Amino acid sequence: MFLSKYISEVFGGVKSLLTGMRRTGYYFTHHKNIITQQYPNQKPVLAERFRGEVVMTHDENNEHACTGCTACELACPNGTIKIVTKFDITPEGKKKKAIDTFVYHLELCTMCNLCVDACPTGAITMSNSFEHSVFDRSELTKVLNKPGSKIREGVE
Amino acid sequence: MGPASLLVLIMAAVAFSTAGILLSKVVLKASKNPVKGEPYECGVPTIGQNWVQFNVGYYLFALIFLIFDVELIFLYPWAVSVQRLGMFAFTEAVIFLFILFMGFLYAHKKGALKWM
Amino acid sequence: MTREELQAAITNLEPQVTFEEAGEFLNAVVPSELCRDLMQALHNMPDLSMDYMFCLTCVDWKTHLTMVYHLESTAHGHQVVIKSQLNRENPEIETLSDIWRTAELLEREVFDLFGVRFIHHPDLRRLLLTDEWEGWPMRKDYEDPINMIKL
Amino acid sequence: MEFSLASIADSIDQWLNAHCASWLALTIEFVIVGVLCIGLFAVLGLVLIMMERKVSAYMQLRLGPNRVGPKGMFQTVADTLKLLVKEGLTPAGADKFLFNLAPFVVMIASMLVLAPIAFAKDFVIWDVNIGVLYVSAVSSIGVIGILMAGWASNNKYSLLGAMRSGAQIVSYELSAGLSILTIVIFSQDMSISSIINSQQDGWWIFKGHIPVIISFVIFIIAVTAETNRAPFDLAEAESELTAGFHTEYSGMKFALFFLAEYVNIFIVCAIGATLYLGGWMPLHIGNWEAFNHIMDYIPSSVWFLGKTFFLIFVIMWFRWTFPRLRIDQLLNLEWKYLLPISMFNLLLATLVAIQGWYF
Amino acid sequence: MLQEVAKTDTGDLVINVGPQHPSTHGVLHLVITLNGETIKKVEPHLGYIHRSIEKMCESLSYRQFIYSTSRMDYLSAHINNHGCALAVEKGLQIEVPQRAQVIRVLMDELTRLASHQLWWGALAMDVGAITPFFHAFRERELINDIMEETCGARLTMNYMVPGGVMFDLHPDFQKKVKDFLTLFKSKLPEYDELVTGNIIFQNRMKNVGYISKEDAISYGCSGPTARASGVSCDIRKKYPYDIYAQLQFSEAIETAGDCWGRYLVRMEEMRQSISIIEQLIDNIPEGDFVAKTKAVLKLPKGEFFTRVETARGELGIYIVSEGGLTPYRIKFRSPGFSNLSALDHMAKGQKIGDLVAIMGTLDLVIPDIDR
Repeated sequence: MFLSKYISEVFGGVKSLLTGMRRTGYYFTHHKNIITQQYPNQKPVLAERFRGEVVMTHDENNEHACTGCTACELACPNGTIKIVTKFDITPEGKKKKAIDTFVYHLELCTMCNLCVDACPTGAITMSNSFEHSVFDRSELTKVLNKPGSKIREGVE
Repeated sequence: MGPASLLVLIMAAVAFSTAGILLSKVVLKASKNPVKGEPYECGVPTIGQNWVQFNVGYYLFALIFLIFDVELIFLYPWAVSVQRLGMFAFTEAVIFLFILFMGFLYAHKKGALKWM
Repeated sequence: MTREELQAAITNLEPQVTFEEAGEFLNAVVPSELCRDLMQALHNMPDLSMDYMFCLTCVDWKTHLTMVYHLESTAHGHQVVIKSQLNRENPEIETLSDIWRTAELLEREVFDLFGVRFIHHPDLRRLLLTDEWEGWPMRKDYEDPINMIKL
Repeated sequence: MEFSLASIADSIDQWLNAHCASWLALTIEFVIVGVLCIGLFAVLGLVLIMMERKVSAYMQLRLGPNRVGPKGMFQTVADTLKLLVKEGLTPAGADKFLFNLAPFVVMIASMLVLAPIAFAKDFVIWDVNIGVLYVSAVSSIGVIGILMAGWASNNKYSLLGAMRSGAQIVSYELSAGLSILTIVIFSQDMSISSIINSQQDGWWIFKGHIPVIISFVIFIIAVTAETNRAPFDLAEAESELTAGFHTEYSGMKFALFFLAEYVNIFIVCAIGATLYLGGWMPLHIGNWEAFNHIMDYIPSSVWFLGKTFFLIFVIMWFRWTFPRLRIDQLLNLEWKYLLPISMFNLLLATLVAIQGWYF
Repeated sequence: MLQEVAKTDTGDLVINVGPQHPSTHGVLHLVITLNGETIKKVEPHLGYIHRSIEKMCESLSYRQFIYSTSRMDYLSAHINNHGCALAVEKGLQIEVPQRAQVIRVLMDELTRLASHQLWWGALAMDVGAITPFFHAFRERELINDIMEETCGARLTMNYMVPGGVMFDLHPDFQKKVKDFLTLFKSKLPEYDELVTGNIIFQNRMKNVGYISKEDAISYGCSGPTARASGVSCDIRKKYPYDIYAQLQFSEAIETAGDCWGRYLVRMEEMRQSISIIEQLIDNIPEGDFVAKTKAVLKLPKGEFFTRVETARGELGIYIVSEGGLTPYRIKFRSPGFSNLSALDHMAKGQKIGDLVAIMGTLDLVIPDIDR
């Protein structure tokens, strides 16, 4: 009684170990299952929606759609965005608010997408770039509007 | 080669180890820092004594091992000549191993083989 | 047990309890010195058997602190919220860590962040912050010019 | 003349004796042996660590090292260089003498076991006539080094690791010894060369059938435990004791422990191959003359290394498949299962041997 | 006799396990008192990654604070966000569109699967088998890819917003999820072969870290930890939110109360999650993915308590609102915190090796505990 239990215990144990070894042995001999991606040589395929950093889209005329309404600045939970506005004089002689600089602190950003969601004109989007490492963190503070750019006609 | 080879092997081991350690001493420029001397304990200072009086349970294993290992040594000459001696040696071994096994069972019952 | 029955049962246990109408749970406010006795009864009464404390916290109301205990009975499925007001200068309340074991760490957390002293707590020390930390960070008037960044 | 290590050794010996005084020839031979052993150590370290990495990588759906050199072959060399330029720290409160002595003890222990191993036909450093007894005696010296290292480090993890490995190694010594005895019963001799010669017409694992297979399994389990390999790596269980007995070791001293571990694996697998798989003996099947003849053409050293590396692979396979045992389960396994079974198996083997029920 | 000698001779060893330790999965710091190898006391020292999320949330608006909860229990980020969104919706009485509810539940269950996969690999690694960790990640990466495609991030998605979800599902979502499920169902038997059936693993789990039903309740355990002791505490069943009430799934309950029980509960939960996803994946209703909400959310004065079932247990979100733009006080009742409080009780009298097994089966996520 005791002996048969003992023997079945030993055999059951050995069998369970062999099952595991068969599984690892299978992967040892089947190299096509290898999932390693060799990163710098093999760039990952990122999804279209992947949130890497906030960018402002500029068209070919170096125009963007940012009105400087600061909706994104208000929506941002971390104070990542700072908008400096100025007043442009329209041809009619009226003063019109516009952005001077759109400062974006990438080092504070958590890629939560709330600013993009809040933007009424679709001026900012999330880009796919994810390789953000730099040697000096001050390089992570970016100005998103390109020099000399101005607001696209008709965007209010 | 005779027993002298053991000396050669010991010397080779010592030479290899010393060479490695010395070489690293030569290559390396070490800086002095009291923090380097702290024992590693997951990054926080050690609490209490490191060298405590240890549970006696640990030493029981050494004792039991000693007993069994000496018995094992007795079996070696027996094993060499068992085929020549035939059934007599077998009966002898049965008795010997039976006594050994009894001792083993005794130790087991007394809980000497339980880890503390 | 329905809300009314619960209310009646609690009033029966402790007549000094007042009830707040709002909220999804039954909110009972009890004076802090009676809190422990009521809790003990809530835990031990077979038809109440509030054996599961799923939340213990504190709210700083600037004028006073309020301990908030969320209790539930795993057997009967009813929940109740017990509140107890403490003064801000010297907040003290009896510990519940021997009634609900989970309260031990939660009370340490509340002590750490609000400075509420739990009487007879077995090991009342800072939990999340370092031992030499000064002040009670979760209070509304807490100021830390170095670590708190105003956006 | 076909390739054979023994003939090379012989011709060197003859050439030296012809050209030098006999004492000088002997000294030179000693130096050559020493250098060869050191070389073997270094090469084994590099090869086995590389092998371990590749085996683990393939089992874990990874590629393993593949940047340094062709297919990452020089990764271990790079790591050795890294260890070389790392500082060997000694903790402030440590017992400095024992702390520095421990790696030497471990190295000497594993070096000494090389002596009776037959690497090829007639190619052995010292064919001592009590070979297997010598092996089991000397191989347990290593535990003293581990205990020393753990105790001297003045670190709690090290101490616990050392105590664990002490209990573990001495326990598994017993069943390893008993399984070696099984082969001694069959071959009626303790010297390694005569054990190999007794397997001329077939390896013991085939000739001795049931009792030898049981003892082979027990032997593999016991030596895995004795070399502190997973699933018995309790002395350095990294998820419990961070690094066990060598927590405080760094730089070259750590490298020596590391190297000794791998050399020990090689040694125990070499012993296993010698006892059960015929050492350098080629595979012969009954009277298939043609087949046996082809097998004879493969040099004996290749046979030996092939068998040894097969066993090493099996032990690595264990490591990358199984979870670690708990210390009390580990001792339970030894005292409740392996030891009684191997005692019983010894009697079975005796019976089989006396009655001549083996081939 | 020998044992008595062993017992009287005590040399207690106090060891720090963590904050830099391979098996604490982060920066948990435990001070354990040992006699030989037997644990006499485990004392957690917390706060190494305490960021005071509760205090931070007091200065964030109701739209903004949701993102920060992803950083608590990062392995069930979706479910945390879901709970917060539910709390805000409860306060504002927003009716969430059916489609959004289904998407949320799908995402929750995928998150649960991913979390349990990581747990499985990490547990196996804790008890010394390293290979399963990589096998678990093979499948987990596929879930992450699905998440990335729809939500735009792999770990801290911030996909839930008050009233629904941030984007609509990616067009490939259904196909990818189905492919994943087919694959995962073929890989689950491998998990069993490699770990569940393994005798060493079973011995490491069985009769280790026992906690009785009463103690589990008293210690406030929730999730798989409590369910392994026989406490029926699945919030998805008890207080169903979104469309859980309409779904067919069973609550995984074991009565063993030890590590093995917790292991089985989580394995069963994976199967249940698969079945939930299968029920929903072909029946995603058309419609809006987010309800129309005001640009600025203001919760009415009052207290709101929401409970959701994360991968680790019950997450409670207690919001006290004064009617302003930001919550007056937020308390997160995190499952890991309560589960951790039972660690000392479970580990007492066990070996060091058991401690890591217990921590593995509790599935502690340290940011969840420290917050």
